[in-house]
Amino acid sequence: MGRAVNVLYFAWVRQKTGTSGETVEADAATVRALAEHLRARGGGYAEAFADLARLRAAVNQEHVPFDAAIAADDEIAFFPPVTGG
Amino acid sequence: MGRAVNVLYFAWVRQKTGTSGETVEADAATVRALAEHLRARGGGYAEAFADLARLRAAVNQEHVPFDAAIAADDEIAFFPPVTGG
Amino acid sequence: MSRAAIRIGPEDFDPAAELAALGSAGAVASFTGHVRAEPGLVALALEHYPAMTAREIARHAEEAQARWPLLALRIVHRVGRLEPGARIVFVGTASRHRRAAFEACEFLIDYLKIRAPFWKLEERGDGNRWVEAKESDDAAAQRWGR
Amino acid sequence: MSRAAIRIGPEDFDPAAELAALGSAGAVASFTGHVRAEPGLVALALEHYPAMTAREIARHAEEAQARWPLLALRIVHRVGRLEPGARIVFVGTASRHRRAAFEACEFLIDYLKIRAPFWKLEERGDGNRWVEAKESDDAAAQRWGR
Repeated sequence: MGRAVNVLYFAWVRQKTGTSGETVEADAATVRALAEHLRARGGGYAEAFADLARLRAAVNQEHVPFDAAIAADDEIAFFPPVTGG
Repeated sequence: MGRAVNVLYFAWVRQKTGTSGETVEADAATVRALAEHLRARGGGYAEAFADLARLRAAVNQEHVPFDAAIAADDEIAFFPPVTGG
Repeated sequence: MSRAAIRIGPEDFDPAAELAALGSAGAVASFTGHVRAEPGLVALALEHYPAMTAREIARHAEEAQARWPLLALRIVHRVGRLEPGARIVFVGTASRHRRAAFEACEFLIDYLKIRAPFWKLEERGDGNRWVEAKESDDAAAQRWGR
Repeated sequence: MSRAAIRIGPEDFDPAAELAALGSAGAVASFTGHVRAEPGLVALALEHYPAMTAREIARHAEEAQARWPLLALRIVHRVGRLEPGARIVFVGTASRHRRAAFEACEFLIDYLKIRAPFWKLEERGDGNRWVEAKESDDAAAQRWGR
């Protein structure tokens, strides 16, 4: 069984996935594993997650490295480096 | 013959001399000599100029040391150290 | 703890009202940012991560209040589509001492302009382009020892 | 050379109008100072040396314009009798870059608060007293390498 997490996308990541957020069921223990799961969907997801070096992630609104662990019901966000206001 | 200079007083120096400004004829080649001339008048002037270390001076709106030379028609100001606005 | 007011949203703001709300206790420093006019720039669209901006900005406001003796602080940041010249951000700080007011104001605007989870899409005559993060900003952020 | 506006006099001012006059080209930093409330203080009477303040403030405004890429700057300083809470000084600077705006603003307010030829008479319940110059101010002034 996978775990259900809430995934958010911002900026060009959102444009490529075509959605600002969704609930994802995946057997992923880390942010990286979740990103790879999403990339494997192909299409815009493959483009969005093609190069993780271009992405940043947050778990429950805190910046984290891609090796960070994730748990059910976490809010996981993927976005380009922030550019500030 | 003395030279006529325009003398201005500010803050407590003005209060002690009792005037904000006056034309002074004095045989004074420096700011210090002028201050000593004024002190010699006695009364409030003696009080105002009792301790030159407590005073600052400007000639033609520029801060100067007491050894600065003065010339006829100069504007010479005596005041306590500025406290800013 | 001093008074802090934080607003993030598409609405414009009135710098005069913000300044007035900072009181008259001594020193009030403020920063108002506008969208800079640049050749070909039609508008800037600001996107943010609302839950994260709310949390991070509140945390930085608390840090500013801990580091400097502030009497009040106000932060306003707009999001959405903004044309050149439009107000985009306001940071105001009040203290009894001017250095504290200035430093806290700069600390907060540096955070907002560099590290806050905002993304900017430039709308240009020849298409749209996401603004990329700048190296030079890191130096400014490091000033605050983070 | 950028636009500079300087006013020294007893009249109150409107920070909103001052801010607005600084334009919307990017970064606007401002400082508004008020007479601080202190126990027993009834009012502050500010005296100045008008010819010298005019000359020195203009010179410092020019220096700020030479040191930082400013688009506009505004200085207002009141003199005369002011009660606690009253506005006493405004410095506003506009630049395309926030650091320049902040530094120029701090440079000018440091000059005004420390070196400008103003003298303050404190009116207290038990009499009047001239404020003495402070040592600590010298350190702030030295920051600007003068």
